[in-house]
Amino acid sequence: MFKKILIANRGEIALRVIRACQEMKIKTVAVHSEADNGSLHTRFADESVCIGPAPSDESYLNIPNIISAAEITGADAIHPGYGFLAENTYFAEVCQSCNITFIGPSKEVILKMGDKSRARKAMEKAGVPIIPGSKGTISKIDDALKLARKIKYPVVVKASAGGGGKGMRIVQNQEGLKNAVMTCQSEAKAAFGKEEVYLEKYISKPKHVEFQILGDRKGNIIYLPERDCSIQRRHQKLVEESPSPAVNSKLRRKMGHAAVKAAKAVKYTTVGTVEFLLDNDGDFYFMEMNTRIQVEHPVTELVSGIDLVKMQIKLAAGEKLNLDQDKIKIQGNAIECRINAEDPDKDFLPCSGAISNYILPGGPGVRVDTGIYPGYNIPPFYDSMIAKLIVIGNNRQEAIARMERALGEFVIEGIKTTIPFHTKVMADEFYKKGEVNTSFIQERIFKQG
Amino acid sequence: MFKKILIANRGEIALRVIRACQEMKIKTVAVHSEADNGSLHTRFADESVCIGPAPSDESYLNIPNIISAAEITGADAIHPGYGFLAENTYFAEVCQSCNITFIGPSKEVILKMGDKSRARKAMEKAGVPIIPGSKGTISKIDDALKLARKIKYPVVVKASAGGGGKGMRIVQNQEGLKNAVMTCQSEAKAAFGKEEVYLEKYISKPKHVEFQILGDRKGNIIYLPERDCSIQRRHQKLVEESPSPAVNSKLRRKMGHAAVKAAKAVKYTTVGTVEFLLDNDGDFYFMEMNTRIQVEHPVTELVSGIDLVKMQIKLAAGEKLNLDQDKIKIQGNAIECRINAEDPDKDFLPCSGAISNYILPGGPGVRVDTGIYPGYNIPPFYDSMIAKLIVIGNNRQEAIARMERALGEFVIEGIKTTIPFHTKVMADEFYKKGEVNTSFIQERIFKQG
Amino acid sequence: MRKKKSKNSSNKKAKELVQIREFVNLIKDADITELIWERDGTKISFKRGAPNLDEQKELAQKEAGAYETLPPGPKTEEESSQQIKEESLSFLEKYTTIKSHMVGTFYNSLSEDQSPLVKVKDIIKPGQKICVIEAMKIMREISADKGGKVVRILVEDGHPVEYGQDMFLIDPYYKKEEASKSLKKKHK
Amino acid sequence: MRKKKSKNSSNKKAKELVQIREFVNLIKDADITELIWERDGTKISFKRGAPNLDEQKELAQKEAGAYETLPPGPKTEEESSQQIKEESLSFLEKYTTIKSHMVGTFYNSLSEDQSPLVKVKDIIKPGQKICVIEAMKIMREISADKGGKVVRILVEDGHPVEYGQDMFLIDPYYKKEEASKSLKKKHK
Repeated sequence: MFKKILIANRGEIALRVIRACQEMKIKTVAVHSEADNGSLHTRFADESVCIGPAPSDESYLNIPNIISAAEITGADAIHPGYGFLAENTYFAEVCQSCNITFIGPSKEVILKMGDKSRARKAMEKAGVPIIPGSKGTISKIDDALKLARKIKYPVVVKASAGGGGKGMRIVQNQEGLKNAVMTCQSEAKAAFGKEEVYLEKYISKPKHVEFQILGDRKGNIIYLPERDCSIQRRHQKLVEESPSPAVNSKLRRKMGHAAVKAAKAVKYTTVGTVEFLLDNDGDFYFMEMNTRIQVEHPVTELVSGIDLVKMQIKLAAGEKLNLDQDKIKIQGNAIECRINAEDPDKDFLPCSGAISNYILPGGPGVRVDTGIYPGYNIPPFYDSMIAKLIVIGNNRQEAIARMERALGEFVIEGIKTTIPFHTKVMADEFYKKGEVNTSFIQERIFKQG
Repeated sequence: MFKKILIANRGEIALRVIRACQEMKIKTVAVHSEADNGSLHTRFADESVCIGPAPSDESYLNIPNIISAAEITGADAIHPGYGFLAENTYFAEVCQSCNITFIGPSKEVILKMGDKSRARKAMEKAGVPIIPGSKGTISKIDDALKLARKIKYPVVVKASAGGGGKGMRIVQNQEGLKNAVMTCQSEAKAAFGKEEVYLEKYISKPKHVEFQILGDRKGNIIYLPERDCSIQRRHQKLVEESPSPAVNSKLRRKMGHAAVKAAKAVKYTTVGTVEFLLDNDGDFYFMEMNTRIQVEHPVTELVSGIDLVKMQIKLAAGEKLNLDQDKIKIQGNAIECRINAEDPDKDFLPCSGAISNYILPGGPGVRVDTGIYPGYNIPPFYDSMIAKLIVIGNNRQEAIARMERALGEFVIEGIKTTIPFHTKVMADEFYKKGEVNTSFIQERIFKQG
Repeated sequence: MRKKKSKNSSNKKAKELVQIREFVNLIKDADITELIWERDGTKISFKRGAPNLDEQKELAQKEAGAYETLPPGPKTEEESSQQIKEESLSFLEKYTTIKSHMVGTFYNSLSEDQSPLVKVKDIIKPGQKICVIEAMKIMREISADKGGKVVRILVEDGHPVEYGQDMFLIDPYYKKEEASKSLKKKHK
Repeated sequence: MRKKKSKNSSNKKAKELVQIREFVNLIKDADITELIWERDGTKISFKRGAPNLDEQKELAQKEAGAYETLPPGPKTEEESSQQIKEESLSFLEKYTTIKSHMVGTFYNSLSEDQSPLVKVKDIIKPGQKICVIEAMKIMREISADKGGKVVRILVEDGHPVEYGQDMFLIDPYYKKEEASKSLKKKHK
């Protein structure tokens, strides 16, 4: 096992890793920018090293200073947390060359899974369902019609050179397809100079369902109960829960096996997440794989009883995965709300400043992961997520009621937060019924006014 | 179900009940003394009523004002918490006569179990093991010798009129008994005017093991995994855990059944606790029954996954117990440390005053039940317990490591607390091995200096 | 049984008054020149320092005419709390209150068909019966623990009171002449 | 590879110095007459107000003789932090520091067999090589970003430095005459 781990991160995730290390009796080194001097992760770690000024590219992304900090403190491993350098192949490589264990996958695996089109090809090869579509561009309308019949309507015609919704046509039936291909081609030519278009199945209001997987160096890989992260705003997850109200035990097994297949395809040896889109027919499609610990990992910890960060550290140290797929049980329902220092009434404008009154929720089934404390001054340089409020209940209804009551107890004054926004989500009738998809926030919360 | 519950208590247990009610969508009324104006339980409840000045006998024990508070707010039930009026038969009676449900057992059950000698007789009749001894006083030395041979040495000779260790002689063998009876008789005559003595088996360094039981009005009664509360200082519990390191599954079943038998003997219809002394041979003896929710209930909640306060409210409302004894599982190991505003270096002298810096521990497996907050001023009028820190781990070792790290994160400045004391307990080698009994604090912690 | 009103509607006003009085005491004793308090849309701000002469004059005028402009009976909650805020602070400082020492339902008369024991502008003496509080179905007659002129009755008939709640706003320094004047009027 | 010392032993002293300097600035700018700071057994207390004449005189004497009484080299941690605390505040106020802009291991010379680049009492100029910092196995020569007389070297040879850590305590206002005196001595 490692003697000393340097945590190349800040805020709640740095604390999360320090907590795991302390419980495992591993020494810790915090690194921090000048803006984070005296923040909780520096106080709770055994040692701390200042690695640069406030802006992250000069501190938390400053690879030479982070590696030097590991060297001068004698750390034998680095935990990258999420964000910052967590999926940086160069950083993983430098760690390796300096004989410091990077707690995460190898550079090669990050590379393979980081590139979406490479990942898609690898998954297709491994037999993991991907969104069906044309292999390359389509030129003949007959080919398009044939393919569309095969993958079923609605389909979407996309310009190869497009992106972010530009040069895109959703087609509901055969009649519209010919026209759509032609329009899209001419639009694409006008906009991007290339008339190449391709065809893909259109997934309407999908659910975002992801599987936590764990792998070791012997090739053992298991999946844990899924997380539903459909509640998003502009592709930013806001609320996560486990298990998903849209997944029954049969579908769970099917998707879980697909997730394991995906991980086996790249010989995955640590914790990771396979993200799927799930449509209304119960069909699911590989979206991407995240090769790090995720923000929403606590919901899985609560329902599975497994400490994922400890597991991640053990696997990185070469330990064998001592969990049996058949013994993984779901103990209740967990929900996480990301509390951001943002003003929900001003288009989620990030806030910084000093926290005046501050009372944390507590009692049964409530977990808070946060780096803030009374009097803390939120610096304007970093991510606006300041706390994660996670609850577990014996069933989904109890979990929601518990989250409502915990949100009501959570006092953060001096800055605006997304607490009132989450209160609205929890009170929503569709949310209570589990009728959520990636359009939920737009359709249910914002439309209410 | 009740529409509105008045909580006749303060501090963390008042908050605990409010939390359960909020999750059950039941309205709450807090009552408070003038000293507790603005404290958390008054802020989190739907309504609050001031019931008197700071001293508890004029406020939290002021039955007319509490009942009036229920009447003016229209509360249909009163939850007494623990302490104060929780085991007050007169209060239970007044509630009944005012058509307000007292959330606890009937006056009759409180009476039966509140009187130790009555309870002992009822238990003996029901076949629950009690500490073996003479039925009444002993006069003939031959009777004493015969009885002692039967119940096995060591035995203790006690003056009937004595108490609290006075007029007591521990006897290790036959030779000492005659002398002890005579000395004890003459001492008793001198001290109390009566020379009556009785004989009882002496339990050396017992463990305090208690069982949470749940009963409904249909006569269904089940037990939950036991709590070990051996770590005490002057009969005050300081650390509690579940399950007990001294109890295996066979003994658990045996003791659990005895607890159910005890509860059935008095037709128990709510939550309660049967306390046993457990000796080194695995023999156990009924000590007493507590007819209320206990301070240490969260450890049971964590290992069983059952919300005891919600259950208590449901049972009081006449709901059927919908739990199956065979389905109760132990999910890991839980430990609770009672954080008191006391100075461990000054013989646990209670402290009052304002809290300056305050940081709560968090992260996985940590629960805090507390009524304090940053800037809170601890009034000098009430119990010194200000917080309960409870952790759960997958095994006892993980739970201890987690408690150590959570105690390390817990910052309460401005007053002295027992946090450093608990840190010592958790670090103790004997504690880690589970070798604890009611003499632990005296022998292991205080002797270390 | 007599008609009771639900809790919470009447004591908000009284609590606000107490709060303002606490602020006045705070600012009086402490070396503070300015204090702003904001919560739930209510804002109270105090300033001290070398007082401006014009302001002082205004204050004196207000004080002089104070009783006359006070509303005699209960008003809607918003109106009267607004009123309290607008009253000058030194004016409030000289008043005192009679508080409840029990929890129960407040009645202003001995029985439903009788007239109120006390009305605004009445002069009350210590020991005089001023209201009835019902608790646990028992009616208890409450006597004044201090005397003075009743400036306002802070609890409405049939409404609940909690321990320590202000029931009557009293002016203990009412002028003797005025007292006799008011008595005369009453007996006309 | 050159010998390194572990972290944590040397920078506590430097951090303490920075802290005291921060307090000085704090008390200088603010309208504070007394400030007491306590943590982990260390207590720093400052007082201000109408200064007593005797105290002022004492201070002036201390300042005048300051350099002479300063220890030339590094001391044990406890000794030197104690020393810093005892130094008069105005004395510390006029000094500045050269900070590290990287994380690594500090060396006072270009290689193990060479003499230190800078010694206490040396006069350094901006741009002059003052130390070497090793990071990721690369030796980097560090130049001074300001000039002055070296009052103290705050990091020991072979010890780690973090970003922003004070390495050299510099007197930018050293007297010219003294400067030449010291130079003469050096070249004897």
